[in-house]
Amino acid sequence: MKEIRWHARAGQGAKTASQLYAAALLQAGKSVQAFPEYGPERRGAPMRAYTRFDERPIRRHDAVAMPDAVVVLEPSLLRDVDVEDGLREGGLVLVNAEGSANGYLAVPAERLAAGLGSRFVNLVMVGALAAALGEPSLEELQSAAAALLGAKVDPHALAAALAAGWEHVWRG
Amino acid sequence: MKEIRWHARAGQGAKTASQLYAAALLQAGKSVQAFPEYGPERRGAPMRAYTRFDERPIRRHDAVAMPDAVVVLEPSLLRDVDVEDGLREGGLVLVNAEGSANGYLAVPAERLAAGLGSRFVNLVMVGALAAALGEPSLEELQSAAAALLGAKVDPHALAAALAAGWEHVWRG
Amino acid sequence: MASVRTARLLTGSEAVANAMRQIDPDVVPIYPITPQTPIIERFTRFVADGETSTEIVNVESEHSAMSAAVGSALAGARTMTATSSQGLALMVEVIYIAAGMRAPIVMAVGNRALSAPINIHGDHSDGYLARDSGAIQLFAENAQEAYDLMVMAPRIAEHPDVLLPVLVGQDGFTITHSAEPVELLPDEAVRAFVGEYRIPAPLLDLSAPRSQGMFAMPDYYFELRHQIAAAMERAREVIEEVAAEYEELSGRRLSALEEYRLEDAERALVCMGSTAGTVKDVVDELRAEGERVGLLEVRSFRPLPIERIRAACSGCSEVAVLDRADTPGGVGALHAECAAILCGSRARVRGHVYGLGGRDLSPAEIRAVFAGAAPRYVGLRSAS
Amino acid sequence: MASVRTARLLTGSEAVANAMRQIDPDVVPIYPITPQTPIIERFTRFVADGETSTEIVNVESEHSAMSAAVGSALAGARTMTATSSQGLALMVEVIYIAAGMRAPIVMAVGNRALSAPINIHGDHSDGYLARDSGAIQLFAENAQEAYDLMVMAPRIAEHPDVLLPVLVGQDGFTITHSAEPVELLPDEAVRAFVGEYRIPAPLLDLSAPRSQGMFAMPDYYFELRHQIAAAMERAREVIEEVAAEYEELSGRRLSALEEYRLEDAERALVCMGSTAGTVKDVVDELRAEGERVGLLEVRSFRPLPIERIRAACSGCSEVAVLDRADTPGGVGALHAECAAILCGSRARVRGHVYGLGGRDLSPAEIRAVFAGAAPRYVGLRSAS
Amino acid sequence: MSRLKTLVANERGTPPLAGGHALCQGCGIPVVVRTVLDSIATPKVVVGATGCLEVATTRFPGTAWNVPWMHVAFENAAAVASGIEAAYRALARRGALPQDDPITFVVFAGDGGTYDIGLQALSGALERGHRFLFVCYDNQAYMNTGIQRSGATPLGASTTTTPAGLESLGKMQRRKDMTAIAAAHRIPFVGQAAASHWYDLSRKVEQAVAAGGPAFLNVLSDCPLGWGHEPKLFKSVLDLAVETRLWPLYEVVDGSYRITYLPKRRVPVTEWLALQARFTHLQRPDAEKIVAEIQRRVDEDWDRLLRRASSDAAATEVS
Amino acid sequence: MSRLKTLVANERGTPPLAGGHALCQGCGIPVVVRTVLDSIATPKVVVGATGCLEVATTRFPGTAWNVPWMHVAFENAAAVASGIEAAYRALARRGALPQDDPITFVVFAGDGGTYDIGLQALSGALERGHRFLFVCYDNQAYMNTGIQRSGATPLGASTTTTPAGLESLGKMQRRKDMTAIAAAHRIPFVGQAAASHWYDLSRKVEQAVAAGGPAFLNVLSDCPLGWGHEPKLFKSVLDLAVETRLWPLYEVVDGSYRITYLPKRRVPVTEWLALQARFTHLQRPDAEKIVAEIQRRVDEDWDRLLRRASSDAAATEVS
Amino acid sequence: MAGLRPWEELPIGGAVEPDPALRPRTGGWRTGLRPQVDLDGCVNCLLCWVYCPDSAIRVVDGAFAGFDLDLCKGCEICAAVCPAETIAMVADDG
Amino acid sequence: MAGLRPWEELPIGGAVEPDPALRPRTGGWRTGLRPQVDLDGCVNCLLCWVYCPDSAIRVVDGAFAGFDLDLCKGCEICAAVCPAETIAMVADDG
Ligand SMILES: Cc1ncc(C[n+]2csc(CCOP(=O)(O)OP(=O)(O)O)c2C)c(N)n1
Ligand SMILES: Cc1ncc(C[n+]2csc(CCOP(=O)(O)OP(=O)(O)O)c2C)c(N)n1
Ligand code: SF4
Ligand code: SF4
Ligand code: SF4
Ligand code: SF4
Ligand code: SF4
Ligand code: SF4
Ligand SMILES: [Mg+2]
Ligand SMILES: [Mg+2]
Repeated sequence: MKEIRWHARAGQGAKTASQLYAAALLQAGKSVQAFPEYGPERRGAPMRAYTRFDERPIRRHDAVAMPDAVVVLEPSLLRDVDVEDGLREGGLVLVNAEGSANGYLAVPAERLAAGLGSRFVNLVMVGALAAALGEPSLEELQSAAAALLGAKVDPHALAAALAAGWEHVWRG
Repeated sequence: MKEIRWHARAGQGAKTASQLYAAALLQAGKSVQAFPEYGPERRGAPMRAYTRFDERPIRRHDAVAMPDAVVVLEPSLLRDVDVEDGLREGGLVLVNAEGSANGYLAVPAERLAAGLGSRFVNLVMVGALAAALGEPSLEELQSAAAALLGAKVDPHALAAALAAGWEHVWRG
Repeated sequence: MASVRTARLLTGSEAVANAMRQIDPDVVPIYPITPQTPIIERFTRFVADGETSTEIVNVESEHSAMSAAVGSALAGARTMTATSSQGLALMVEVIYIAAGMRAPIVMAVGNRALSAPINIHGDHSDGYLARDSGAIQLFAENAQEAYDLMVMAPRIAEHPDVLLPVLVGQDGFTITHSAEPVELLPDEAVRAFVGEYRIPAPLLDLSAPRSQGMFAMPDYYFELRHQIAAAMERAREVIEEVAAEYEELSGRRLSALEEYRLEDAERALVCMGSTAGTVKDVVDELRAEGERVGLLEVRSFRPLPIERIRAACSGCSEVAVLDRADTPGGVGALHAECAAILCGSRARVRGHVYGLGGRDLSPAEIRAVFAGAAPRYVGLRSAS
Repeated sequence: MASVRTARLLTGSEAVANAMRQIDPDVVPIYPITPQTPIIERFTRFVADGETSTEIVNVESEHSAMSAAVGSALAGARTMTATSSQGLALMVEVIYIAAGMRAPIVMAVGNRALSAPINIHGDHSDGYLARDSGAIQLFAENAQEAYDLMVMAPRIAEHPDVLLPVLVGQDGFTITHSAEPVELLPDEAVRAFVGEYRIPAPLLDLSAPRSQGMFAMPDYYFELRHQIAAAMERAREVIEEVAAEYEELSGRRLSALEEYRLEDAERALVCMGSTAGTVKDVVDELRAEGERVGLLEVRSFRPLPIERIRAACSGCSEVAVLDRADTPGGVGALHAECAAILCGSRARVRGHVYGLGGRDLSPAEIRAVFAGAAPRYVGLRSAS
Repeated sequence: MSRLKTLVANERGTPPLAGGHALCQGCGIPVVVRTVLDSIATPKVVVGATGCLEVATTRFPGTAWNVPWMHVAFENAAAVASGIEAAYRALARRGALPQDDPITFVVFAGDGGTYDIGLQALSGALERGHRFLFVCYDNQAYMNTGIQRSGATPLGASTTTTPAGLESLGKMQRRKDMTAIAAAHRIPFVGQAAASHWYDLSRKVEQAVAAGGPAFLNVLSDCPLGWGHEPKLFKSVLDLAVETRLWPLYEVVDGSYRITYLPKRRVPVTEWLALQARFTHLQRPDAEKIVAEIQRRVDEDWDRLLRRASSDAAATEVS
Repeated sequence: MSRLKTLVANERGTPPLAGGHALCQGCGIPVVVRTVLDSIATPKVVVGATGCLEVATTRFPGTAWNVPWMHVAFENAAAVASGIEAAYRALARRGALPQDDPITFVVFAGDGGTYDIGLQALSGALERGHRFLFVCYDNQAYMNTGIQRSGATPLGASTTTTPAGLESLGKMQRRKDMTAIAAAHRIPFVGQAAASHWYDLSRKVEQAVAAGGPAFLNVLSDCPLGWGHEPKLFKSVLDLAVETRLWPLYEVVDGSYRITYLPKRRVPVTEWLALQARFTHLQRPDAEKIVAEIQRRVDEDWDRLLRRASSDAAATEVS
Repeated sequence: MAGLRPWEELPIGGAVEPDPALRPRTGGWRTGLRPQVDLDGCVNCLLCWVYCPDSAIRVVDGAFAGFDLDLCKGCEICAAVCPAETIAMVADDG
Repeated sequence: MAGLRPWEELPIGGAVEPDPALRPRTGGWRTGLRPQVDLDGCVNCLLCWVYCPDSAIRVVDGAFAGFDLDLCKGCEICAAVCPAETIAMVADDG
């Protein structure tokens, strides 16, 4: 089983990211689980979400204590939040940031999204994560995004954002 | 233990009678219990009350199923209600009525009360019951009535009503 | 049981209203419901006549009665109220909250059946509904005990180690409306016994403004709510301490558990409330007939005197537990909890449900229970 | 558990909202409360888009939600609603009434802790509050089961021998807000499975005017209320009948009780809801380590499958029962009832309280429970 | 057919509420119930809140009701009716009603079940616009449980929870103006009526049912037991409430006030008070102020009502 | 001292509600709370109903409140305040208060906790005459649970329980007029205000506290999340509610209506609707009727308000 | 509780159809007086019918037709409201 | 949940006294912009203070005295209401 933790501010789409990533993996034949962690704090406050996936059916419902990867959608969180908390040995930390960020894998998602004229920083990071972990494929991501969000948003915009993140990491 | 059942219409003072009788016995050193049996029906509907007394402390709280005596404050009830229901062998039935009533012990309480210019048919019947059962004494009854009801009603009127019933039976 | 000589004839309601008069609480929110109504009626008459100086709050529903009580008790005022049945059901949300906020409210309960169908008579369904709430629940056997427990209640509720609501239950009609000999303590003795009202963090203390009734996330909820369970544990001892002190004052000992002729009993019956009195008579009869039977009268349903129940039944081979409330599709509360307590002992534990909605329990039926000859639902009219 | 290939990613709330869409109930009174709100939100969106023709009643409180549901269900319309926590507490009075009036209402519950302190996360306190009410209570392990039970629920509720409200519980957030693979049945299959709504005495049948919700004195209350307990007994069988039929349709068997690797188990753990999934993983691990352990997952809390629990644990020497709700001053509900059921068997029954207000239960803690090394309150932060 | 003939005709055969119920001798409630239900020609379905009416008509296994009748609890009659009405609409839409007749839904609740514990459910139902007629039989106290004060209990009344006593002159708050509160909900029809004025009441029922939305009627109903008067004074005591202007008869149609009965002369409230034992203590010298206050408020409220009615009438004329 | 200086002075040191709370960026609620509490010179004790304000200010173990504050549940804030106020009076009478300062009791509840689930407790408290100021911050929906319709939600608004959809144009009922309902209780002071009009609000608070009995303030407060507008439009969107006459500013003192702000010109409601995403669907052609209906009701209500105010003013002049 | 039905025989949810035989004969509640009419004086206004709380006024073919003494509780309202003053309360001797 | 207190150490009933240290530093919630004032233009009307939802306007001796960026969530209301138009939203680079 693999476990991902997503950090963001409420309203930045971490829940969507966690679900989209799970939905794509589900299409890819994995068993998955995605859930957010809410508090009473409102838009702007730090929050978390999680994705779990495995070859075998996932039955457990305990908290994700030791994630295999951490994705930080909002760089300012690095100030207040210990994003490495519980991270497994050798675990991956992906941060939406320019250049390098505390030695974490930086993805300039803000800029990449802006470059596409979109707000989908979260999707860029999902693409980046998939590339970093090697699964699911970009196509699976894109088709899952179309199914999950396509009713409200142009699927091409979704696909582009995912691709931008994916390629950024893939190309290294 | 002795058990009394009182029959009346709601509003005719059966509850007061059951309590007054108990209060007097309490003064006389008995252990006592008095309780009414209510339904959703209103003033005018048939209802019952009970008095229990004993030399030993009364602890039981079950229903009175087999009374030693039954007092009927309202003669018209004889039409609708089986006042003898559960009555113990040799048990006494006292009815507010002129002359004789189905062979029960009749006490013309209505008339006796009216003769005193009072409405205390129930007290007349309490006096009658005490005389019939031989306890408590008229004095105990009267002093209990003064304590229980004296704040609202002239104790002399109470005493007179009790005496009227008591004497009617006593004199036979 | 009152000594008959000095006792007055009072119903359970009147007895409790007198206890309230003597305690003279600061605030009493009230809402009528049969069969507790005579309590608040008698009590407001005391107020109207200037016999207490209580602030009556005539609320518009029981939910508001308990809500006002929480506000008042935590503001810093001794607060009591009363309810029954649907009233308790309507306010139960706030009873849990009162416990969680540690509001030492004392509430008289005229225990009554729950709808549907609507019924105004006695059973313990309403009390059972609140059995997880964190409120202490005491059940009186008769009018005297209702009075005694009501006088003890503020001392238990307000004890610094407890600080929980206390519900003093008496069976609807069977106690609330039955006149029995009741001995009242002198007014001053009661005032002295209950003492001043003190809580650790009164809201009206402006020198230390506090926020009360907080929002707790999973990081703290378990710990905050656990205060109640811990306070309940302590309440077991506090109840006995208060009972001992009350015995000195009154000569009457109201322990959380009364063991009646249980010393060498082979068969025991467990029950609460007014039924216990009837059972005592039956036990005496059976003892006279040579049967080794006894009664375990649970006076404190919450906290349940677990260790004492275990000890009391250690010698028994059969224990019949009587629930005056039903648990459709499950196991009766007192039955199940006694079973859990006695699990591993040599006792066979049986459960019976009886007396719902004021159904009478006769001595003959109690004998059948002792004899193991009673059906699970005692007193139910069945075609079979 | 859904087969991953054909499943969609849905939260428990979405899964249940889809079940409701497919059932297309006549009337759905709603009132928001976390964590069930996503259910009614998703469902009203279906209505707004014309995907069902349900009459939504946007009531002003949960008390009214259940009251409107009783009126509607007994008028003759298939009726569903949803709630959580304080909402369930506020309406609990009317849940008892719904059961007594035999109203087959189906209610989704996003189980959540009760105040105070206020907390929006999962535990079973709200369901426990209604454990005597006469409502059937089913607990789902995951989103798929929440869907499945919701589809089964009308069949159980409306069965002529049952006619009781059915509460379909799913753990707040852990299921309501977790997206998992869920396989939906075809819409028509669900419609056909649940069939038409039929009750014996619809109020709107003018040809036979009836009075419903009567006043009952002690002469009839016990008998009238006993209908519920009798219907619960029958519900035990009905649940299995419906489960069998549902299995034919879906390939998934949702029995009142799931025995997981219990065949030759020496030590068993009993629990409900989402925790069961985690426990299964731990059982597999321990089995792999050679330990003879198993799980008893209770899916039907009411009616509790008493005989089956007894049978399932017959071989065990240790049974640890996990209550996700506290009973301060008493014995946990599932613990006590299992103890009563297993009393006399060779099993030692232990009780634990865990997970209040969303507190996580980790595999390590579950191992400790199996090992007999866990404290009574598992997961509680304590100084000692 | 005259209105009275219509009422008689509507009750013939199986009257909606039959005699042989267990309400007190001389209770005003059945007069209200009969007049209301007899004024409705369609089939009726009745919902009741806990209270004297419910308790005294439906002791299992007997019932005094010949129409479909439902009771769930004390505080939720309007919510129950909402559910029934929603079911009716849902089933009608699906063509699944047991029969085609249009049904009128009527709720009966006492003042306790309307002003106090039932207010919220009522208010919600009014806001949602369910089509039913909610009738409050207002006997000014919780009578079923033995005469406790309610939000409808008038200033100065002695009840068992506001007893007159050595240090008390009865209830110390004015009554809630429930009719005005209902009117503030801006539903199609709100009316205030009295059991003593059958014609006015019957006419209002007819309007209410025709209004095409939620309607509320507040009907003063006497309780000989709780008010402390002989049953036979039923009409006198209610008439005086109307004549003293203590209980004005009026209606609010689509938000506009209209007085439906104008008392001839100013009768002092003392005449009304004097008939009832619950006000006996107001004859104490220390109660003079209270009596004056009661009169002052009656006058003030009446003046405001006149003002509303006349400005609304003027507006209607203009538009 | 100018009113503003007074507010500043009252907040100095430890402000009743401190910054560092977790309400959304640009939420109107804290503006209401600060203006209300800063307008009160005495010590204050605050009671809160469940809702955004409560949840976002009191996550254990932190609190944003520097004054004594209590929350019990969603539906019972007025009842809790009744108990606290009764305790205050009881303790004062016995000379047992911790200190002598007179205390002002203020309740904050959202529209859900006021119009809907909290209405009954509020109504009861008003009838009993407890001395507190009940402030409804009316953001026209249940925001804390994610924007569900309440009795305060206006006609046509899309919420998550009245979503606009293929077959839905949002909420199909008009909003409850809670201010009028409170006014019908005939308490000493009722006011309608808006978070955007601080001076008017502050003045009303002062009057309310001085009124010597229960007082009710209904304050329109925006929710950028639920209304769907940028936070910075806070004042514009509220101003427009007032200018369109959709949310008139007025007060009812001892039963008499007085308008406290007269909009200059008739601004069509469409201007207000256009600012908010919750009304976007009203631009659909099939929604024209709804928009017209909204305007019609605004006009009708405004006319009625004017009428009440002018006839009450005339009466006051006469008397 | 002899004669009462066992639980198995009760209607579901306690819903009952009306059965006049199960209604109390409230005529027995009268406490001394019963109404008596002098039909000669009756103007058939039916106000007695309107205001009788116990449905104890018989109307046949739209006309006043006497009292149902099985129901009449003797409240005297009919006598009080009769504009023709043609109802009197008399001793209730059976 | 390291660093969280055990149940024995929590205040009774969860009643807490205010502790500013436990309040979230909501300045972090800003999403790109922060307010900046041109003090020259400020007329000290304090409308920004009145309407700031986050108590992030400092007032010293009755006069506007800048922003508390630890609290300011960047809602732009102050900029919108300032009658002197002397508050601007600028990039939040710190
Ligand atoms: C929740 C709840 N609280 C209290 C009661 C008790 N109760 C039943 S009826 C009633 C009084 C009813 O008063 P009202 O509505 O005025 O009707 P009336 O008795 O005058 O007919 C009360 C207090 C109840 N049944 N349910
Ligand atoms: C009895 C009960 N039902 C439902 C809830 C869930 N709930 C909490 S706050 C809230 C909405 C509050 O709305 P409102 O009063 O308008 O305040 P706002 O959220 O807008 O601040 C709801 C539905 C609850 N806490 N208690
Ligand atoms: S108590 Fe009053 S309202 Fe109730 S039945 Fe008797 S007279 Fe009627
Ligand atoms: S949801 Fe709306 S009301 Fe609630 S905090 Fe956010 S902006 Fe304020
Ligand atoms: S009220 Fe008198 S006149 Fe009129 S119908 Fe009756 S008996 Fe005849
Ligand atoms: S006395 Fe009363 S009950 Fe009898 S007929 Fe006349 S009005 Fe009816
Ligand atoms: S609003 Fe503008 S002018 Fe007024 S005090 Fe603030 S910065 Fe200065
Ligand atoms: S941007 Fe918003 S939070 Fe920041 S100071 Fe201005 S008004 Fe306050
Ligand atoms: Mg009433
Ligand atoms: Mg709101």
